Amino acid sequence: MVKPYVKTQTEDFEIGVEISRLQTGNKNIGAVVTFTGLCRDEDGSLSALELEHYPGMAETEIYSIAEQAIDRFRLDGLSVIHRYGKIEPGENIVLVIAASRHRQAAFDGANFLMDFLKTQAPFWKKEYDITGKEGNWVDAKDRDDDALKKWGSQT
Amino acid sequence: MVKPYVKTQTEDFEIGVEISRLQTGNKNIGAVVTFTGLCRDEDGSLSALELEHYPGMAETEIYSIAEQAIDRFRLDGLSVIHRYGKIEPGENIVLVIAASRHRQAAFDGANFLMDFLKTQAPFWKKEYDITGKEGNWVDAKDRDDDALKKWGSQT
Amino acid sequence: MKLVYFAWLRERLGIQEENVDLPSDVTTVANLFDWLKERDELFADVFEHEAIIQVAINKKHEQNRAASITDASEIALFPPMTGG
Amino acid sequence: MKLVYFAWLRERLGIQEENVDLPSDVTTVANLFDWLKERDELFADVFEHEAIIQVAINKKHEQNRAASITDASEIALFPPMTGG
Repeated sequence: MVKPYVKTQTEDFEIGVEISRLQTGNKNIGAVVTFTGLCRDEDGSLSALELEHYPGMAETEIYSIAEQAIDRFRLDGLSVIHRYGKIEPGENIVLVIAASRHRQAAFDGANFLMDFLKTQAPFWKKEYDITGKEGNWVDAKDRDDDALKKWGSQT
Repeated sequence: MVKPYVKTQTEDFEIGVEISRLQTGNKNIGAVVTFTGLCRDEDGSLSALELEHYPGMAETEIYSIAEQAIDRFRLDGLSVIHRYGKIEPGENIVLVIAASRHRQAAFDGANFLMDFLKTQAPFWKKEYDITGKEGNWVDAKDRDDDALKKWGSQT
Repeated sequence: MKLVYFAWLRERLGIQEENVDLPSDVTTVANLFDWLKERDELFADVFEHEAIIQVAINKKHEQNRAASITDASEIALFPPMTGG
Repeated sequence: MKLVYFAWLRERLGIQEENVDLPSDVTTVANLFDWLKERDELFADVFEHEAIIQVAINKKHEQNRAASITDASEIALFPPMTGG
């Protein structure tokens, strides 16, 4: 079974480079799905998010979710890059890439991973408003818990 | 409502460039999902696919499916690039990018578009085997018709 | 009227496109299939399993075999599409 | 044993991490919460709604409040995670 590629970092990522890394040496991949999560400006009210994470636990938890996704959807490749630190509107926060022979597995693998990252990856987001003032910590959303239900009771 | 970006072309595309095109000027996009369909080597038995298309109809049909996806999933951006001509294993065939505030809409938009492209976009694929000899036209798959059912009776 | 063929229809007929004058009683897609099958043995053969053959009228997919073709300037005939 | 705090717990306590000697009868996650709340007014306040506070033992998420902490070298306390 293929191994996931997992990184947490402050720098941005390049999707093209990351797709190439995943594809190299496998000409039997028929479908690649990427998910990029970005910082929104909340209609102009937000100047930045500060992402705090728990080093060590973050990588381990993501790796474990990624292994489950590979196994469950028979993926031929899976990469996850999660940034931390200060991130401005329009900038990337997270990248998930799922590769498979067939399209539905690639879609499901990336979707599954994102749903679990939302509630299982130890990251927290603090908002800075448009004046640059520190604001609230972003609350966990009930709909993120609900989103997990579509994957059954696993994990 | 945002307009889709649709192209048919022989050249390859660059995903990073295409994502930038979609994002420019909108800092309230929170999720970008890309789907890339690639030519598989079918475990080493295939040397190329030749994609034939119906110029004019191809662009119009894709545009119409894309408009439906934007409307149905409230997307903030949608791009579709479909290549034609001879394509070798490992090369890209099609790219779909869906952008939205929230992740599920972006996933659903890209997924919907791919399901409809499979059976509604006038492209046909001829296989060339590993010796370079012309082979069969790829048959439509029942599972592609089935995939449409998850979107209801629309279209 | 212009008829256009794709994929294995194009290959088996040996024609990419052609201009035809249809008799005045050929007014629907179903009529067109009947007329095509009566042209010669090759056409009869290629259109034998007409149910799977798809039709576009003026570059728009038409699945109703009773649809009128009297306003058509271009009709395309092709196997099930396999895009994506 | 090392205790680590994240996000608003870290901010409100004014502590990122600390080393503590737990009494020998503090053997479960539930015991730990009781002990934390009795330390002082600030801790009592921050851990008042303990049900929403999440726990990781040796960097592994632990949702069972009856779980043993006797083999733990590092326990993290944090609000619900908001990754992705």
